[in-house]
Amino acid sequence: MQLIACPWCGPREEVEFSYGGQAGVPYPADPAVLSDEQWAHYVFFRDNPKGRFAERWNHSAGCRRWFTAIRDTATYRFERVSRLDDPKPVT
Amino acid sequence: MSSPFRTASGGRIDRTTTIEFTFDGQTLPGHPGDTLASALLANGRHQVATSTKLGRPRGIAAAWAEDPGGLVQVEEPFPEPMLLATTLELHEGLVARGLPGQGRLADVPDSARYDAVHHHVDVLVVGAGPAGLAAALSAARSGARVALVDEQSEAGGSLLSGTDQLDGVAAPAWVAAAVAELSRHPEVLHLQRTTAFGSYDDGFVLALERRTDHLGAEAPKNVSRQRVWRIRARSIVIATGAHERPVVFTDNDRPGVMLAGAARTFLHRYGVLPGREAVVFTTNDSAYDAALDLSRAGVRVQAVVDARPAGSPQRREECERAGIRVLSGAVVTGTHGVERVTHALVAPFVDGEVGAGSAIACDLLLVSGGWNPAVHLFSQARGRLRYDETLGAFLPGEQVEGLSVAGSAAGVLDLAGCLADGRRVARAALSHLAIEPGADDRLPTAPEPAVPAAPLVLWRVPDTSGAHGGSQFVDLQRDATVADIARAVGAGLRSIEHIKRYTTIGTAHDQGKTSGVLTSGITAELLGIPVQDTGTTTFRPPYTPVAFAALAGRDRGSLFDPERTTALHEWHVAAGAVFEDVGQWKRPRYYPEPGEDMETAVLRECAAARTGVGILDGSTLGKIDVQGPDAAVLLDRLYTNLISSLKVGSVRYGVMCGVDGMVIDDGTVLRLAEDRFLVLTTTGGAARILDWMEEWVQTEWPELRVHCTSVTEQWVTFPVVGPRSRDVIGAVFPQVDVSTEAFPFMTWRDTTLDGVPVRLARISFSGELAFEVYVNPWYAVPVWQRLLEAGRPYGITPYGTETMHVLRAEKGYPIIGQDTDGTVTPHDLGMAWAVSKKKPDFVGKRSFARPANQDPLRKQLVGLLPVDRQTVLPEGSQIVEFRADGQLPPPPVPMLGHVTSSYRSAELARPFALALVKGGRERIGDTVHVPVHGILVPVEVTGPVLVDPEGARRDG
Amino acid sequence: MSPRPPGADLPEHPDLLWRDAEPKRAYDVVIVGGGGHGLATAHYLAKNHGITNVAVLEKGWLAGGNMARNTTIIRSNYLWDESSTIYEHALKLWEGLEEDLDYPILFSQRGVLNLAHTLQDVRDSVRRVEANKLNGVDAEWVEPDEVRKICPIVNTSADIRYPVLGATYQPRAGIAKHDYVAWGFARRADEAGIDLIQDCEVTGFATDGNRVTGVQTTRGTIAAGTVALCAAGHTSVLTDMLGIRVPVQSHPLQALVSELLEPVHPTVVMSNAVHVYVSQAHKGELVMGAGVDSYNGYGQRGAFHIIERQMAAAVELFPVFARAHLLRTWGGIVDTSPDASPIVGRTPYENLYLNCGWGTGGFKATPGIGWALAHTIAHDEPHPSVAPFSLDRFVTGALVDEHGAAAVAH
Amino acid sequence: MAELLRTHPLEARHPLMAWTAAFARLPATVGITAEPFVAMVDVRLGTVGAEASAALGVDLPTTPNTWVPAGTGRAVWLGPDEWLLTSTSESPEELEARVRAAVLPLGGSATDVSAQRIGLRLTGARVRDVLATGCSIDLHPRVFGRGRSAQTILGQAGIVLLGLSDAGEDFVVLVRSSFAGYLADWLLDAALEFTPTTS
Repeated sequence: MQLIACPWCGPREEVEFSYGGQAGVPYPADPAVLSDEQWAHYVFFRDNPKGRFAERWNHSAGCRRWFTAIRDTATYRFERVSRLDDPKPVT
Repeated sequence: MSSPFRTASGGRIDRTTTIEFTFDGQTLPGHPGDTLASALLANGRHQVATSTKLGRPRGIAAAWAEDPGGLVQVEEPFPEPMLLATTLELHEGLVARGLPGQGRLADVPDSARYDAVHHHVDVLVVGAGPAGLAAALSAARSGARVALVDEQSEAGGSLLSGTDQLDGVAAPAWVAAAVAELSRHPEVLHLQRTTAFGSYDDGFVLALERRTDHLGAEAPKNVSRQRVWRIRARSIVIATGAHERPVVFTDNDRPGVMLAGAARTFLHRYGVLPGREAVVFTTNDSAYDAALDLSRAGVRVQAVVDARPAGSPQRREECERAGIRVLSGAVVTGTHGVERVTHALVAPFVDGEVGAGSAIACDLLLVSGGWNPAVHLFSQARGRLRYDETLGAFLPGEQVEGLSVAGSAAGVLDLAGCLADGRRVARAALSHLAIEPGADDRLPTAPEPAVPAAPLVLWRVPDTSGAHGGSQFVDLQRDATVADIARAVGAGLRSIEHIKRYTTIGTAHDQGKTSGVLTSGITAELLGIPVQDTGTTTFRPPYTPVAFAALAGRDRGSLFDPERTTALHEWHVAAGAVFEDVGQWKRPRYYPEPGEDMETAVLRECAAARTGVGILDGSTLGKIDVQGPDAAVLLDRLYTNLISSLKVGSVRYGVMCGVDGMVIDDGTVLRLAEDRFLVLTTTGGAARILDWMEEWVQTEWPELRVHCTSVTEQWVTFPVVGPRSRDVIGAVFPQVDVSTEAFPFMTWRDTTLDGVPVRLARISFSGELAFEVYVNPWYAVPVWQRLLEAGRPYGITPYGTETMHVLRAEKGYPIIGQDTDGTVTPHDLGMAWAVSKKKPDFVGKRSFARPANQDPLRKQLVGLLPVDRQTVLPEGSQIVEFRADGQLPPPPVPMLGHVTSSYRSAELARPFALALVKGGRERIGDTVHVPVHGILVPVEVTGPVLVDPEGARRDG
Repeated sequence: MSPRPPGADLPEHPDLLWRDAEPKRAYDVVIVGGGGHGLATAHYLAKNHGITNVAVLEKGWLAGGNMARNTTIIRSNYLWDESSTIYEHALKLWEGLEEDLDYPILFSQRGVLNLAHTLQDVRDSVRRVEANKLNGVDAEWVEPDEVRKICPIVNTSADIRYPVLGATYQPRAGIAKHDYVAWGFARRADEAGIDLIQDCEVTGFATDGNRVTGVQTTRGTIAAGTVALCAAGHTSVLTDMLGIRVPVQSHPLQALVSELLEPVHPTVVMSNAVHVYVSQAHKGELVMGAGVDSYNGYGQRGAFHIIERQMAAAVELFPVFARAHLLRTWGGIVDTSPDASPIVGRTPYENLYLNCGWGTGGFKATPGIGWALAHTIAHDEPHPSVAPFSLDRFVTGALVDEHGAAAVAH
Repeated sequence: MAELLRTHPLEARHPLMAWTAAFARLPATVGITAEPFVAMVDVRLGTVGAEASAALGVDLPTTPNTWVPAGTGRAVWLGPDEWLLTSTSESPEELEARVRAAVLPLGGSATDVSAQRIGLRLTGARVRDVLATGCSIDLHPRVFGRGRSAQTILGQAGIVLLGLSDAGEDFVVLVRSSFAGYLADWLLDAALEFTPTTS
């Protein structure tokens, strides 16, 4: 039951957001050259740390913008949110 | 009727009005302002029930939510299981009974209303006792937005249970003035009968307001019975007070054994004497107040038994002046009595050893082992607790952002201290929020606190009965004793969580309000480790039980989940449609005529579409407007087939896959302009596919100049289907040349109808000549009616989803989500033709190259024809190899696939099915078996297109 | 004394459960994670394979993770052959577990109803029932009037938002008492001489080439011949230490319980569309699971709006629950995999075995996976029932897609 | 069936017509009326400035969660590059064409969404209380006065909420048309508490 600070709309209830998992997993430039294993890692494998995690969130019931958050998966606390056009957040 | 234990005067009850209530079949009197517990005690009734496991009599042992004894079942006005007599406000017509173990649910639905309200404040104060009122006043005087919630029927908390004076007036009068002041601040919300039951992240507190039960028959029907307040507070002050802690001794569970502070509450607040002859057993000073007040009220206090070697010199003097005997260095070792305590067994207690004792007659045994701050909300918000050796209690051990604890909840146990602490904490919160405090923010003058003698931390009195703690009750609700804890420790358990599970202590209705800390203390004692190391079990919401219906709120019945409807919904209802739930949409499934069942109706509707003309409300299809110079680039990346080569004015069918290469959606794409497309999705896929597009555009390809906008409700869509559809469309839209040459298959045209823009498209999901009519839904009803009118000469027949499914299945068109299940590729569907070989990449393409995708035994979409030409295979049926003997072998039987769609076909005059079958395309012509109700039905595997495989009909 | 009232009949635990073992320097097998799976694996290592030089390392208290937090539903009516094989193996073991463990685990085969509310639910249900029958798993499709006979309090009226169109029914399914199960396994393992070591958190691994040689813990380094990870939601924390990537995500999953109630609910009811799964446990409390929180979380707590939605669904389907009370809520950490099936078997380290990704299915699999993992460790070869659940399937694409099988309707 | 088949003139029909009587029975403190149909266009534009203002004839608001009057209608912020423009003087086609022509050269797009949502006007001293039963936005007049807007959730429906008065007694709720019936029922249910009962 968190308040999540949409970088545009400000703090809104958690129910207005949808989760997009790990941030910074770009679509491969040329999937055709990847091995099956490399491709599998893109499709299925995501980090799952206990602690700080750079994630993608979407303010789906509001402005519908995707943004990046640094959140602690143990405490659930959001440390920082940033727009996608902000410089890449560092964990 | 009179109540023998009611005082002659005093208390907060309304003596001018008498309420009759029924308990265990007996009709008894009480007054407004009573709880069920106070009314029972006023009538001399202590025992409420017998215990769950041992069947021992149990009574009222406390005055509010911490009471472990007085569980009741309410029978009228509406059955409600397991409520505490101490928190149940008396009202006319209340019928209740004592509850031995399990509550009873009503067997009829609860018609009461429940709702929820969001509320936002600067400062939320939980608890309207001295600390909470002081905090709320300070916060209110600043002009801040404040909420004060308190679980009791009126504000005041402990101030209503004593004889203190504030600002020179009796405390309740000061409380009334404080409440009046709060009501004058426009930004203050003050709620009584409202229990804050959960505290969560970012200043979120849930509180349950009980709004109508206390009104009895007067309760308005249009007001919710209970309301969940969802409060977002920038700062929270927890002033929830403290629960008095018992001391465990042998047979400490008898009715008449009561916490000392509770007796004061019953006396001062409710005008009830909880007994005639009392013994008071204490380890600290606070119980002396109970002894003195009861004595003044006419109770014969036989003795104050103080476990401390020197007792409390000051309080002893007061008692002696009042003629009360004080036994210091003594303990209560046990009790006599069955349904009510008759004697307290009192013995000297020196250096932890119990000496020879004697019995003192009493019908009331008051106990105080100190105070446990009510840290539940603090702990729920992940505040860490620390054990305080002096108090023998767990206190808030750290600061939690936005959350502070004041008064006795923080371990401050004197009135002046609580008031000052409340104000201090509130002002600190204001300061943190950069809110200036109010000008006249003074504290009331409170009595000088006496300097108390140090309390003794005593969890249990050594058992001299020979029962080894077997009758020393720790958790009265679970009948769990010191002996049970000892057994748990003896079994090898060390963790307090294991002890809880072994003994079941703390798992009952009160969730360990009185037993939790005792268990930690006794366990630590048995293990010989510090209490801090034992810790407590985790505090979890809710603080007190909350009815399911209260949490369901208004999301019940027709509001349980939104019903989405199209602009034609009322027409469908009037036409007698039978509806199907498709996601949240209500879609007509078929339109039975009088006497028709579904099969007959669908055969009729299908025949109309195949031989005349039918019309469908297809408005639920998802629609996305994709605009911008790179619109085609985006669609090329998301569809498996090429979209960019589509000409303006034309339409193409496309398939979308996830990155794993599995089909996620399909539909048609209309190119409206070089830089503009109208994308149609499945009904269920609409929101998902728009999100999917947005996600790719925003997160992966922000360089693309393209925008996607949902227009699902901007257009209604009416497929007009069948060989006579051209006549209908031609009649309604005479400006349009509907000839095949001028308006070929898979193209669209814009026109108008009486000045209203209309888009027509030649798209067919049935194989028949068909036109889709798109129009603004404002005009849905008249346009639909124009089409019906024009179709009347041809017997135009509205049809629903069932007929739509039959028609498309006859043509082998899959429904994503019915004929696919997330494990199916376009190739599996026989749609390799829809997978571009020209495009270097599109979402999902790489996954097609994985080893499992090359497996020749992948399941492929095929048609099935039951050989008997009779059996409609149940959808979902499994398919097995043909068995010459017609018998299923014993399990496990290898499966070839399953039936995804199955219908009776008017056109084929036989049933048919679509199925996913391992290596299915290689098996066309084979006969396989489908077990149906224990019989193996032979079916022939065919290609998926069973009607008009040449496509001769699409142009009419 | 008055006759024993209802709700008083929970059997007592034994007087001796397990030694509070101190770690030795080395073991043949070290199992990381003292939950149900770890304890069951230890038991079957000893019982089936005579391997007893085993330590089970638990960072907190034994069986204090998901084993203490689940809703205790046991069933084997899964769609795919691979899934129903392992869960049915487990169910057969459940049927003899009370004797095997000599512990009153209160396994109650009261049946499970999985309700269907949409036509697609019906298709998926029939598909699963037919597959179950062919796999030898007891299953049947029941119409609404039969649903009402099996569980009279289910709202089977046609005028609710999502009417019950029928259900799948597995009569052999049921519930058990989770602590009793865990403690039964623990006591047996302890009796066999296996060390159950609590408050022993793994902080790292010692490796030599492609072998794990030992486990570093808050109670010292422990050498190991074979290591098995049975850490559920914390698996990634361990595999990160080893540099192995595993496609699991840890999510909060909440559950809740009511006060003790007179018997009203004789079976177990699950509904995906109207999200509910509920049973009435032995003492009379309603035990319910809520939805999975969407985000990754190790906090053993979730958001309350999920509970509220759960309550709405419960009251919708069971109108008589309106005035039952929520007594306690809690959360566990479920390790979910991309295809909603477990990941069991080999890892890049030749003597390290993985067991994770059970999502919401872990409890019901307990004896089955314990048996199969013990076999795998003892024979250094995946037991046939877990072979399809290799990590490798995400590379080849040969998923066991229990997710896909529950695809949304069109 | 004859009535169902009767030909009608092409008159716009409001999806909440069937709720008119129920709305009319509400007391003034919780007034609900269906807004007449207006033209609405969803505008997407990467950057706004003088050029856009000149072309559109309105300064699109760049402060999130606000709206401004725009001609006969409103310009509502929906996102950092998205607005809802409404007009009561143009037809949907006219509005889309005009706006599209204005923003296309600036790299923008415009889509007619006139029927995508319907509007409900909520007026009266207690409408804030009605909204608060299902809307988590802080609606205190100091926070959500005239000119404020929010895309959020009301009950279980996504909405665009517009503040029309600084007294917190006048709001417009825009809701997807297919949810209109649900939301109307939901609002009536919420208003029940403030509706005098006959008993």
